[in-house]
Amino acid sequence: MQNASFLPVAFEVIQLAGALLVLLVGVIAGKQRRVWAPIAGVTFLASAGAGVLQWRAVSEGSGGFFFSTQELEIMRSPMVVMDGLSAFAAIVLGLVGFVALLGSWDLVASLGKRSSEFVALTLLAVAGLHMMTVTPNLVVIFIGLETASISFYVLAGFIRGSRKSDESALKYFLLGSLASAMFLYGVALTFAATGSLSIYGVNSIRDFFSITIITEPGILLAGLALMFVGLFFKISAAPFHQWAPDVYQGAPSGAVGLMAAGVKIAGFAALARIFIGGFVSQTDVWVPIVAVVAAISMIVGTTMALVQTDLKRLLAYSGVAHSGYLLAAMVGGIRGIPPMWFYVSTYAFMIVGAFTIVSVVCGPASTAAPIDSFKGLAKRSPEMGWLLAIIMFGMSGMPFFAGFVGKVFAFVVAGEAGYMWLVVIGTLTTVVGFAFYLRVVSGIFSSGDDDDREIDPSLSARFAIVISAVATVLFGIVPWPLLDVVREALPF
Amino acid sequence: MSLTVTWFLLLGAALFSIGVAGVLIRRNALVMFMSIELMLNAVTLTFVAVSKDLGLIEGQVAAVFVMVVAAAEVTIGLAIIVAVFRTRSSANVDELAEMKG
Amino acid sequence: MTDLLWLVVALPLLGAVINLLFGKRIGEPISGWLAFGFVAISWAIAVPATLSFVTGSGHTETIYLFSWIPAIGVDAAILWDPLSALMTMIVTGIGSLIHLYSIGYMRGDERYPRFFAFMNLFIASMMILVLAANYAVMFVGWELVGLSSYLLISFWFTKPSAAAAGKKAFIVNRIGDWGFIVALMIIFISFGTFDFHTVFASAPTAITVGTATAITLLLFVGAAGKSAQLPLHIWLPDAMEGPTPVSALIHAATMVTAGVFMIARSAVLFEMAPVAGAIVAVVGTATALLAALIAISQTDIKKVLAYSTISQLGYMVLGVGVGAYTAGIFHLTTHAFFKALLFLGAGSVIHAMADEQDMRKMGGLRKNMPITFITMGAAWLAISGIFPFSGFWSKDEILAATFAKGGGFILLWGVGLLVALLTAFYMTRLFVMTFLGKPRWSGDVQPHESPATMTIPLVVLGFFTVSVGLINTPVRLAFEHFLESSFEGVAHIEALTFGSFSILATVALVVAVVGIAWAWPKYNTDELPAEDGKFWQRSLLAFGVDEIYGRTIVAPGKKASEWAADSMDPKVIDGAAHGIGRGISGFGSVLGKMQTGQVRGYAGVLAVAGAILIIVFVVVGGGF
Amino acid sequence: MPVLSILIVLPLVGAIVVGLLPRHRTELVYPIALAMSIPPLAAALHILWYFNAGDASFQFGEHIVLVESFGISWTLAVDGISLFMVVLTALLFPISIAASHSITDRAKTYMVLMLILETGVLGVFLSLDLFVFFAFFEIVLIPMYLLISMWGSENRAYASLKFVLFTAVGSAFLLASIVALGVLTGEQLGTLVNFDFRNMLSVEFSSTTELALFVGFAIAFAIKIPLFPFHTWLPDAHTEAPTAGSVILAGVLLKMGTYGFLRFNLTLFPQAAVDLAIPLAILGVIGIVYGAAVAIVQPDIKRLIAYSSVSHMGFIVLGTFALTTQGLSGSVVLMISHGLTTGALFLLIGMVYERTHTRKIADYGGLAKVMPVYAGIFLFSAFASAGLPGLSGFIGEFTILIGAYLSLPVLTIIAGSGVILAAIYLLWAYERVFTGPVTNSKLEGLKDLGFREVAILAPLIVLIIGIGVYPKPVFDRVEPSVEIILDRIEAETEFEVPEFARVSDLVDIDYEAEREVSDHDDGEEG
Repeated sequence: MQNASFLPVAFEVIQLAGALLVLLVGVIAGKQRRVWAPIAGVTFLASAGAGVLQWRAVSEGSGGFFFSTQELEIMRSPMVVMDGLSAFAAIVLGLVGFVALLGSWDLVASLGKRSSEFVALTLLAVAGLHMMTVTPNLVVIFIGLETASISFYVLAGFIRGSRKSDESALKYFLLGSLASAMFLYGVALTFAATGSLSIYGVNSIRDFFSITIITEPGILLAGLALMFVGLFFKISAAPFHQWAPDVYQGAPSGAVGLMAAGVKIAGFAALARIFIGGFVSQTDVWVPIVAVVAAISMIVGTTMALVQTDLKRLLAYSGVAHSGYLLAAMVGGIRGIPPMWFYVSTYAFMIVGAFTIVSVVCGPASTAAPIDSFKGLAKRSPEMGWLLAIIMFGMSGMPFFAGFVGKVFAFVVAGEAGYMWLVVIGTLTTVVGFAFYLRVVSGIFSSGDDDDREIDPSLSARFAIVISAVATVLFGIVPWPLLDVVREALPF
Repeated sequence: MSLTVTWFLLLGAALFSIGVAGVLIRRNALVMFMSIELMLNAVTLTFVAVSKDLGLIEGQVAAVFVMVVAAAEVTIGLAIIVAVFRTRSSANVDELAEMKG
Repeated sequence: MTDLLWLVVALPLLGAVINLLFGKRIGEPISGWLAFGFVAISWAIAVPATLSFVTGSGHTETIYLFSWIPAIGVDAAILWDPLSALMTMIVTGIGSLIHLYSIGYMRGDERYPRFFAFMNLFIASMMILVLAANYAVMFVGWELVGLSSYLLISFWFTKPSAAAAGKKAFIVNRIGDWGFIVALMIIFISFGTFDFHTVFASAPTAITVGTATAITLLLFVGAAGKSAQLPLHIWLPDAMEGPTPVSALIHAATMVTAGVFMIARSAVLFEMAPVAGAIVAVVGTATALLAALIAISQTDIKKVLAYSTISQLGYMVLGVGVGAYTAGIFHLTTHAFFKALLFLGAGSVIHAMADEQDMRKMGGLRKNMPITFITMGAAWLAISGIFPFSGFWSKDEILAATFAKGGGFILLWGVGLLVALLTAFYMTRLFVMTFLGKPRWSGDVQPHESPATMTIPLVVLGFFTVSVGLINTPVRLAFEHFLESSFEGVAHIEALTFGSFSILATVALVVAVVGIAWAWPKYNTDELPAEDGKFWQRSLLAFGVDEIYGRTIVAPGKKASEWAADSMDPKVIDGAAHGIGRGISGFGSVLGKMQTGQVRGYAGVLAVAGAILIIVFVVVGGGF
Repeated sequence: MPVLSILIVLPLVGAIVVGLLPRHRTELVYPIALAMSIPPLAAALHILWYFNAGDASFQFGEHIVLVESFGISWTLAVDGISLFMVVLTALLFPISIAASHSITDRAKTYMVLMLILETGVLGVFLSLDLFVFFAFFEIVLIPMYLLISMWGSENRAYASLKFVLFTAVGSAFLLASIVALGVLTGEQLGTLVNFDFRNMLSVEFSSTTELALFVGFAIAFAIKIPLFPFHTWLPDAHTEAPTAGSVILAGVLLKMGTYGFLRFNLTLFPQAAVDLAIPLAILGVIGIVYGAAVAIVQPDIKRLIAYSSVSHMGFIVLGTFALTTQGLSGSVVLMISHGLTTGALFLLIGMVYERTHTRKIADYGGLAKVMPVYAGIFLFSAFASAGLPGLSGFIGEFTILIGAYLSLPVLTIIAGSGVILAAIYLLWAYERVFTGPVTNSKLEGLKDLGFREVAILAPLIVLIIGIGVYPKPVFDRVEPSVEIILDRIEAETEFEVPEFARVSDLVDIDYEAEREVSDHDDGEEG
């Protein structure tokens, strides 16, 4: 083990430690949730802090590859890489995790004894998510993916005795496992083709031996395709998205935010890591295909969202569309990574904020959120009404809200790559998006007749929503600080 | 006709496909899950075969990891299936369609 | 002298603004006197500058005021030549008399200051029209007189008919204005300027006869609107809904003659387009005839005068159409006096009869209103064309010029004579029914002579009605010399010999006398003759022109608008938009059908999509 | 001093100040919001005053690179075209805010939205970076959407959504075109992407690319204007919007479309502009006639004025695509004028609506008897809208008609019929609302306009007359800017502007010489 150091894996270590501590304290302290609240919070913030340290180290030039298994540097089969991509992912995941935990605190509070499990799973999931971004080794990516997924399966079904929650968990589990298996088979085929589990393997081996051991290029391509399938599934790109609405709807509202946000962050970071940072020579193959998937996602996501009557499902479908826009950024290759980061990190805050509001309005354990229940929200709670409106505007891609910058930059890089047709589809589906986001906004400001109970969200939920909304507006009006940062958030 | 690695790869592919078919065809959640386990085993087979063929250790390490992950999935999966069975007293996934559209 | 001419426009405008803003505070008689004062001062300012033309010391000049629309090279500028001087005199002169008259006539009206504000606005607008040094500024005046006309016709807006009449006047005028605007477009594309001097100077070389014909015909469309020529004559009779001084000033003496003035102003262009001139002449004659035929049956005293005005305008248009610009303008001048007098006299009668306008309920007013009776008598003889009243001279000149053109114009001359006969007939009918015979009014009406502010203008106008014709007789062509420089470069019609002129004049005079002799005994009876033949009925309804327009233009137009508003917009355009929306959500619903909720279905899609992805990857990547 | 940035930020500062007012001090909202709308006006007047007339180039320029890797910069400047749009915006906002006295429900939010809207609109007219331009172009939707959907009348949900979706469809094409254009510009510059308007001028396109981009821009602006057949959102939006919303919508938001045509379509894509001038002018003319015809039969006075806007905006499009100096500068003048006259009309309708709560023409009659001052001002505005000479509308329409005839004679003759139809719908509406006897007992005893209401209308009236009587200062500033558009079109394409289509072509009238000639003639005769 050369280059062994704590920092590159600090995020995972802190998260795991935090998770263990929470479980331990949970056993000891029983129902005293207040005890682990600070532990979990500190864990997330410490993880984000570790991310900042990683970022500093990277910008000082001490990033690089760690935990290599081979002496031969050129073979490069390191287990961990510390670069802009992983460091930024750490920061974002830490912060999003923190905010999401705040947002789900109402749910945690209602869980009683099991709440420590919930928090620990959250911490574990985020650890797994970051693991997907921090390694060039495909198997480690798989392990991270499974760590996160398995945690999420449980979180989705966390409400005991709820038919919908169970259904959600089982669907997520069966389909998720299927997709994971496909991803893993992709890894195996890639291994078969290149003889390496590293994303750099295919190139480095070729460089070193001046020959290729790839006997059948089809095997490598099939492997890549299967890895795409697995990741497309995770980021819920159409047509691999069908699980998302059902799972989001059935899962407790307080838990969905993290599921939706975290998987997107890690999924896209992993896509960027594997296909933009790694298999460079296959770019010509996957770019047009990703463009097509992006287009399908945009179209399917927006049109389906248009006909939804449940806000959770609507957000799920809109997430499909957002994946489409993010994939449009991917089409731009390395140039697309900063827009992708900007987009996905702001989206993460928005979606966490949105689901937190859902959990505030419809209850943290709710498995349904009819849009009608948001009618007259501004009257019941002007604050919540406006915050939801801001988040909706942000998601719809209105300028001076964060969604705009990411989306348009994604279009720009797609345009640069020559995919103008994708840009046109993107802008047009954005309009369809206005239709359903504004339907929600209309409802907020209309005079709701049946329900005028005042809504008084808990401090933590309020805090989570306000942070999301502030981020939405702030990065919309003053995007450059974040843009400057994400410009460096690239894989090696 | 010697037993080259290609045969193992083909066997892996066949097992994987059978697994996928199982997921698609069977209605029982438990059997579906077993099909997924079959897929994972197909992967393991592929890993090991390639690893042996190329004389690399990674593939075998990967195989071990896959088994661990599969084990983890089993525990969670069974728990979920049991939970579903409790609320619906059925593990038939076709009845599991309250949420759609 | 000419340096102050801008005040001729500015003063009435100032008067209008003052009365509009502070009229209520100024109060009843003073605001009227104020308005009168502004117009009178305008007149006074213009007098010396006009006299300089008479004495021969004046010369045509253009006074630049300021650059108005630089993009099309339009400056606010005044063209001061004999023609505009004459018009200025008529407008401000008769205008101030009518202002004076109105001070008494409008007494007690609750919107008294407003009335004078509008009147002043009219004078200012008319002066812009008259003094304009280019077509664009002329068009400004052209439109603004339309505005004042609208405001004044519907002055008593609580009467729906008055409001409708004002609207009708403005809209019909706008139809004419469309022609004017198109003419302006062609003028600009041909000359690059609207300046009269430049246009007329370069017209013979710059444009073809075809272009000139187009311009002049379109200008005539505008003139037809303003001067109530066929087929746009329908607004003028309705315009009588306005207060009578308005009818006198705007719808008899000044504004309606703007069309004639405009044609005279564009004489150079009309000279280049003989076809257009002929069409103008024919339309003028037809208008004169039709209006006269309608006038003979009307029972409303103002309606008679209104149709008579249309008829006389037809004469003027005939005059300028045949190229007798001086004659046309001469008739314009004389008509301004006697028609204003007729209207003011009619107003005086209406005033005295407690707002009764039906001549069948008048009669025998001679004794009650001697001044009105005498002055109106003069006007009656003038319009009928009796020697030596002013109408005789001017009408004759037009008829003579028409005759002199020869060819088909002889026919027009014949129709003109017929109109002269009819004119004499219906004016006699009016005069006799009103002032002679037995009183037919009910007991509670106490007719009385009007106050001095009203009778003084009558007398002054009466004086001119008698005398003004003498300024241009075949013996002494002062008027023609006066206007000479305005019609420079326009070919003169070959003057008839004195002998043939005398013969024509005699014929006309005989016709007029016949007309009077025919009508006098018919109506100077105790019992009014029954006028209930088919002809009379149709004539009374103005031959149903309004109704025809309503059926053929207004109703289909409204139907088309309604179709657009009720079908095109909501059904076709919005229908398409909604259709797209429905299409998208329909597509969403169809996709939603695939979202069955069945895990196995999802897994199937996942597997199939994955398989497709593998195949595509391998194919695109060249794996096969 | 970055005047333009200050101008853009001032309303936003105002919005923040209003937003921070304590919740219970509702009585402060109106005066503070009004006060906060004055500084932008002052800044706009400052710009107007120090603007160098006769200078065709962009003035008061500011340029700060925002995102270098994406070629985005904060580039602001005014020229003769945007100058007046900015001043119009800065003027109409204080007026609309002043006219919103009756808004008591969530007044603070309302005022904040108004001020944010102002920032957005100013940004549209000042930005020369297309990315920033688009951001402002699009952001305007939100406050307007909320204004309609929160303070609108019965059918507001439908109308506000229709407004957003129609416009957003256009924006979709606009954004795609801007992205493509930015990429092309970047390629030309050797960087990756660039959105600076000034750099775009040097881009060479293939003819299909140019056509596609032109169409992309044109769809967006055509919907915004709105050009037939994209106009159906406008009547609904106007009808449902609160008074101030209608004023701003008609006064400045629609101008964003015509401004976009002038600034971007004509300048960036000269060849396509020449090729597509006639189809677009045809749509403009259809709009003129169609809008006016539909206006005639509208039963709702606000809808009527909305359709009249369609008609007027058709004139502007016709003038724009006539590609003559007169047409273009007339378009700019008509944009200003339409903002003033239609603004005044909507304010007036709002004032009477506050009293009667009905917009149905049939509910009125004889109003002039009850509210004479109101009737007078209404009639004045109606005539100004109908293009009465001496008022601002005429200057624009007349200049457009004269200028458009030079290149599109047949269309212009048809367009001329718009003046007839305008008289019909306005006067007929006036007749039904104001004249005749008072038929509706609800109208009796209505109070005439008060001092505050007259004061709100006064600046508009003064400007309508001022521009109508002496428009030269406007033309002096607009003409150089539109002439360089034509210069560019002539340089880039084979198009040649017709004779007299430039001010320098016009016949110079020498009044002194005329006098001498006449003297000479007189002398000869004498």
